[in-house]
Amino acid sequence: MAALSHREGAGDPPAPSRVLTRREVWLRQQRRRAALIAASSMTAVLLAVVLIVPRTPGWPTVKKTFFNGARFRQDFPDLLGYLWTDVKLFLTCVPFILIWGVALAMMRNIRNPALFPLRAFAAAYTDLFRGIPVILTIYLVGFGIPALGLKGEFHLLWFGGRWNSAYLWGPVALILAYSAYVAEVFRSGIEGIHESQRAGARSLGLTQTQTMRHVVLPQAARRVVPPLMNDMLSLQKDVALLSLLGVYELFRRAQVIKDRTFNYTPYVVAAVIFLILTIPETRLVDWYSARHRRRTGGSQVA
Amino acid sequence: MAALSHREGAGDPPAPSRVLTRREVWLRQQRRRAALIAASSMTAVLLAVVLIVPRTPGWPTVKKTFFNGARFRQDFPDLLGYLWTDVKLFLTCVPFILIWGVALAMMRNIRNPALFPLRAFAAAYTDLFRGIPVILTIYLVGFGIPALGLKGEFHLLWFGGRWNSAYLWGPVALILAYSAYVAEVFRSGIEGIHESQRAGARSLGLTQTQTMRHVVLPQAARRVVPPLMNDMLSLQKDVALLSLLGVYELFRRAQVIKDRTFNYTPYVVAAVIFLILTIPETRLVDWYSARHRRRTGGSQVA
Amino acid sequence: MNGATPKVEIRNLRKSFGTKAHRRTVLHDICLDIGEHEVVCLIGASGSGKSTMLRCINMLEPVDDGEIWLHGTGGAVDLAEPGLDPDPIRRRIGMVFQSYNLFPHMSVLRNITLAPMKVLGRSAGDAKATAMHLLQRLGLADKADAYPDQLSGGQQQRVAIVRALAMQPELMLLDEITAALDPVLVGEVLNVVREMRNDGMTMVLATHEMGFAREIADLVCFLQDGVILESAPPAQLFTEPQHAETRDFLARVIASGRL
Amino acid sequence: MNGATPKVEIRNLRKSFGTKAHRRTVLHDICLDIGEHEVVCLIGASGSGKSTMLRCINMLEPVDDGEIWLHGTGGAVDLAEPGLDPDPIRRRIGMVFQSYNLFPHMSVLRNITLAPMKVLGRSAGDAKATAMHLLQRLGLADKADAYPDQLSGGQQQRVAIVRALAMQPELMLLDEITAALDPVLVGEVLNVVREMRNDGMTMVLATHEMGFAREIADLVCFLQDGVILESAPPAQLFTEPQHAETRDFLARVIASGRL
Amino acid sequence: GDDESTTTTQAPATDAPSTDAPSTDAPSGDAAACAEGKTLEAGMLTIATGDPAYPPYVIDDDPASGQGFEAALAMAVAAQMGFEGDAVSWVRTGFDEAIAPGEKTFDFNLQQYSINAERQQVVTFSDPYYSAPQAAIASADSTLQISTIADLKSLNIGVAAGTTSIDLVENVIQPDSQVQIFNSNADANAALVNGQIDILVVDLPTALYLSAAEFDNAKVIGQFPASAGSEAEPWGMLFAKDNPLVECVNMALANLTASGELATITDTWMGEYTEAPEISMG
Ligand SMILES: Nc1ncnc2c1ncn2[C@@H]1O[C@H](COP(=O)(O)OP(=O)(O)OP(=O)(O)O)[C@@H](O)[C@H]1O
Ligand SMILES: Nc1ncnc2c1ncn2[C@@H]1O[C@H](COP(=O)(O)OP(=O)(O)OP(=O)(O)O)[C@@H](O)[C@H]1O
Ligand SMILES: [Mg+2]
Ligand SMILES: [Mg+2]
Repeated sequence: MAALSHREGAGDPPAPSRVLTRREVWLRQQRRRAALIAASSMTAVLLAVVLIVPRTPGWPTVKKTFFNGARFRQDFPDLLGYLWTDVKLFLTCVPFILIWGVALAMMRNIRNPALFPLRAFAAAYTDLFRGIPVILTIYLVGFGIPALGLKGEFHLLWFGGRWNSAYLWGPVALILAYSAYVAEVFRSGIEGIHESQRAGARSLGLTQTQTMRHVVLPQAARRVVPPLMNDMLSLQKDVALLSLLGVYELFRRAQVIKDRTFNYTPYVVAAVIFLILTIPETRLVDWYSARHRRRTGGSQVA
Repeated sequence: MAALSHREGAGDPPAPSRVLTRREVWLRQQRRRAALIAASSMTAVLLAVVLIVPRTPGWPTVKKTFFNGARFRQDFPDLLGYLWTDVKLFLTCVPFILIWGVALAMMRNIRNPALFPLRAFAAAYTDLFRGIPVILTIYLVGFGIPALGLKGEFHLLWFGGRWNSAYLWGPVALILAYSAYVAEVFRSGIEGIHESQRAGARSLGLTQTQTMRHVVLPQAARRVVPPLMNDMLSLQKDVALLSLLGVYELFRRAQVIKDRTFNYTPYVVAAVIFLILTIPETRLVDWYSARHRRRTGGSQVA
Repeated sequence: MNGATPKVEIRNLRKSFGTKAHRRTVLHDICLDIGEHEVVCLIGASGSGKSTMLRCINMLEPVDDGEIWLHGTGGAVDLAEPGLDPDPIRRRIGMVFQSYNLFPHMSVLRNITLAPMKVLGRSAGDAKATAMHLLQRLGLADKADAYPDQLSGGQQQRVAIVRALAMQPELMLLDEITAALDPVLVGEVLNVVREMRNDGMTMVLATHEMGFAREIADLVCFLQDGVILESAPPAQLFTEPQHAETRDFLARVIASGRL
Repeated sequence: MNGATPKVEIRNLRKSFGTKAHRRTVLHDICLDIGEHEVVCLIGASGSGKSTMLRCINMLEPVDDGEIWLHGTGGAVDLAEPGLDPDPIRRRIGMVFQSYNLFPHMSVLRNITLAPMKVLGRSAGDAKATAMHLLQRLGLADKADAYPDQLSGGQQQRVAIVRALAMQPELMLLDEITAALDPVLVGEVLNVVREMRNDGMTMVLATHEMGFAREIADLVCFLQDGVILESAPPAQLFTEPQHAETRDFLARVIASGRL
Repeated sequence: GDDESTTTTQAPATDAPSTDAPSTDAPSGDAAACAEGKTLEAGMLTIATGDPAYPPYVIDDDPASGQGFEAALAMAVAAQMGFEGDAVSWVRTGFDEAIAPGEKTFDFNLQQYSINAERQQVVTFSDPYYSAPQAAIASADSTLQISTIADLKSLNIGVAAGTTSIDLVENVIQPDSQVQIFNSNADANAALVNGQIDILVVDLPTALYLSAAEFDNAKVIGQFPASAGSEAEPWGMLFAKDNPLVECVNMALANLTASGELATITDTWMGEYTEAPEISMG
């Protein structure tokens, strides 16, 4: 049998303007095909929607009550004016939720048998606050605690007021509830890191905390980005629940307009505003994760 | 220097009634200490609550409106009677959500460049339905689609009725929304499985589907149990949102009682019922995951 | 030695890693014929591209350019052809990875029987019997119900070998399959490889154990920086290397007492 | 050879795995003295307990019973004492794992400099200089910015070695550190190990390379089924083994051409 | 979470005539002197209503204008207590904000809250100022022929949350399929238009308002007779529990009754909202 071996230079051959390889040609074809499929299926779906929906008997009503152009133009700037309240509430809650959530996740991961009570506490906490509907937590904390008749003032970032303010207990309720969800997300991430990573870190003399901070959590956090985004997106919308406590925000505003006009267009407007807010977020996070994976990862199986 | 080696039998020494080793003594001590800490901290917290809370000026009111014994006894069986509606709705949605969620997650994981449109579709879908508040999805689907004026009947498990029924479009709205969340949870699980696992499976001749089914998904599913439970618990409570469409279920019932009596005890009852339902679930799932980890895992780092 | 008909013909294989901006070619225009029922050993420094070459043959890495013809029942296919369905090919090719790639959620037995059952359609009983026989042979019968994370390094490696063997492929790609094994087991694996060859299997091995290569190979290829510098039967390559670089490598191997 | 003062004294070490119902003891009443500045090699069949023993010395596995005395600045500590804080101990002990355990989210350089910076408080510049020097020495300078998953097996193993070396521990535990290396690199690692010993480090190596053990060890321990059957300087153990089992193992090693 | 009702609360069914004055023997006196120093903010009366507030109770969702039954009544009461013009401030509350225990953001709240014993344990009500019968509406193109309550039994019936219409449906009509409760009149109306419910039960003034030209998609089927009134629960103004201001408001109401001003306001705003065919008990 024959065995051949060529050597055309040890370094990389310079290739300023070369003929495409078979693979490159194929990749181009595939991309073109993909574009074609995408375009044609999009067109088909759009056509179907555009042709069928207006033929349904109720379309004029739906158009008037859900996709009312005049209302849209009027409500969009109106509702936008209330967005800042949601954003402020959201931004107030997020850091507390993340910190407390990570802390709870780490408590559940404690292995020292003497610290079992901490672990049990964290488990009980997550069970409790995931078990109770968020809305009930908001009711119980947001109406129950102020009803105790506390006196005084509070100041928290951009919010301030009396001790029974909805701007205090509302965020507290959300933090209590969402930290339980976020804790479980982080726990799944932490438990997903192979034990050998801990062994590697601890063998180098890193303490338990350093191991968490530099080795386990960074890997865990990256893995749980999608479910964490789930919770952040839910939170962004659940701040609207604080309207129960009297916070007047975007969603409440939409509701008021709807109840006044019997027209659902403000809800569509609210949905559009939320989408304008969230889609760039999710795209950015996705892009960032994909880039990190590409940079640090090995080869992908074809 | 000296080196010693004893051999006291190649097999395991039988140890029917032996003296405790140092480690066993220590473990016992630690457990006793843990129990002590747990007991004392619990007592301290309980004492604090029991002593402080009743001294607040508003406690009598809070007790009467949130923790009203007479109402509790009356509302508990009443509300329990409405639980079955929630459970039915939940059980109807879950299989669809899981199947559609996994399917979406797998679409996002497609690597064939020609199938890029599917991937883009799945990404757009999750972006859309995570971006819109669930409640808006329910409004838009639950009131919007029936408004198109469809005629006919439907039958789905235990539900049946007219084509504009809340029992049809309500679950559809929840499935649309929650499958987006669940898809992202599964995606994080799938992406967390190291590429070498795929390589191992594909090299054995397993197809893409078989690799997913037997190698990737089982590992992914186990890792994402906590965030998946998050979503299942949220769903269990969000079926209450279908009351917006007129479904008369537990939470709505609690509201009706509250609205009639201005007393929040029915909400506390609802919370208790949800906890009775969910805590055994979470404990069971946790126990099962821990057992699996113990059975298949290597040693844990001390 | 034998094998006038080639099993695999590699022609001008080129493979690179990295992004457009930072591209590093790790296999340069590799040409190699692997005869039917032959054992070909790839030797060379760490990082010279041995594993990458095996992965390319198994279609696990898309190649940049070149051809890899696999001959067998039903004619020849070019594994480097983009868009080729890999599944029917891969069931004819077995692979043992340098990092084992066992499935941690399955017991040893299930790791081994999964593919025979799902891909070849073997019955559970059949698959188990084959698996237990092979496990027995490599001294692992008592670990059938253990999980990969509960095994020692050498035990994991043996499970990986058994998993690939259980598929009874035409062509076997073996990446450093003796690295974690004790010398006694290395001898046993050597025997297994010999038997497989006699049963008609073709094999490509990447190995650092020159002794192993010398004993078993029909052809030894010396890789350096992604280039096959020299390939010859072991008797020739180890005693009269043609290339200055090969001589140098072997000299340093001998100097460090490893040949 | 030398080392009248022991660095590590292992007394009646016992270690088992599994649940109460399915308990398997993998180390039986191990007794061993490791002299200061000595190199002790653990040899034995795959699964005999070498890695487990190293992990016990590094407090990564809780031991069932026995004592492991570590001598050094500030007296002796018993590593087997339950509840002992492992952190100050572990920074005195380095370990290279059989499976490397590199951190996949960090570049090679960061893998190496993390512990010197966080544990020893080295400056970034210092840590980087040490790391680059060691990487250079093992032929990896151009991989400093790569990530573990982008490295070949042997490259990963070298990074693991460098990571442990960069901590300059008193005691080094090395688990099969040459398994994935080519013979030339094995020679280089041998040199590094020799230098480290001359610099005063104590080392325990688990290895399957008898040649390696013979060249470098002050003491070779032969493990079988979790028992140290025999321990002696290599000259003695490899030529006049006392135990029938040792003789048998060595005979089979020789028969398979691996000594 | 649930999207809690923020709607106006509807009135209970009752056969009490709309002219029924507060049945109180509270002494008429100087309500202004009484209110001195008892309001949330000195010199200022804070009145709450729903968001939005519907006609005929508040016209154009603008209570400060004093247009609409409750708006006009509240302004008259305020005037009695010495608060005129800028001294009256209107706020909006959701249902829960209004009823939750603890401090309130208003002196009193009126949005058709019906008085019952249980509620009175948590909040304090003024003397009643009105009560309205319940009525049923159907979508404009409905062909339903309803003459007796028995005709309703087989229908899908909807109500709005926070109303006592629920009691009427559950206790008197007792329909075959479960009552459907919606968060607001708007949602219930949408369900009615979609055919998800056949009829909607609300208080008669609201029913007449909903069937008015503005939305043009509902018509009144009929009002329920007095004998169907599950419990006659007239409407009162809502105060924080044991708020001393209630005395003064009651005093003002008594004065307004005595002077006939209450009857005038009622006639002005509610006069055209009392006419509808009656559904017989069958
Ligand atoms: N996914 C990847 N991304 C970037 N570079 C890679 C990747 N995989 C391998 N390489 C590089 O390609 C070269 C060849 O790697 P390969 O694994 O084939 O070496 P090898 O000959 O098997 O070495 P060893 O004997 O150490 O296993 C190495 O320099 C390695 O760093
Ligand atoms: N976490 C674990 N759970 C159960 N058994 C284990 C675990 N770790 C190791 N073992 C078992 O303990 C025994 C000794 O394992 P160890 O890793 O120490 O072997 P070794 O001598 O290093 O072998 P090798 O040369 O193959 O690396 C093996 O039989 C192994 O299966
Ligand atoms: Mg390799
Ligand atoms: Mg080992």
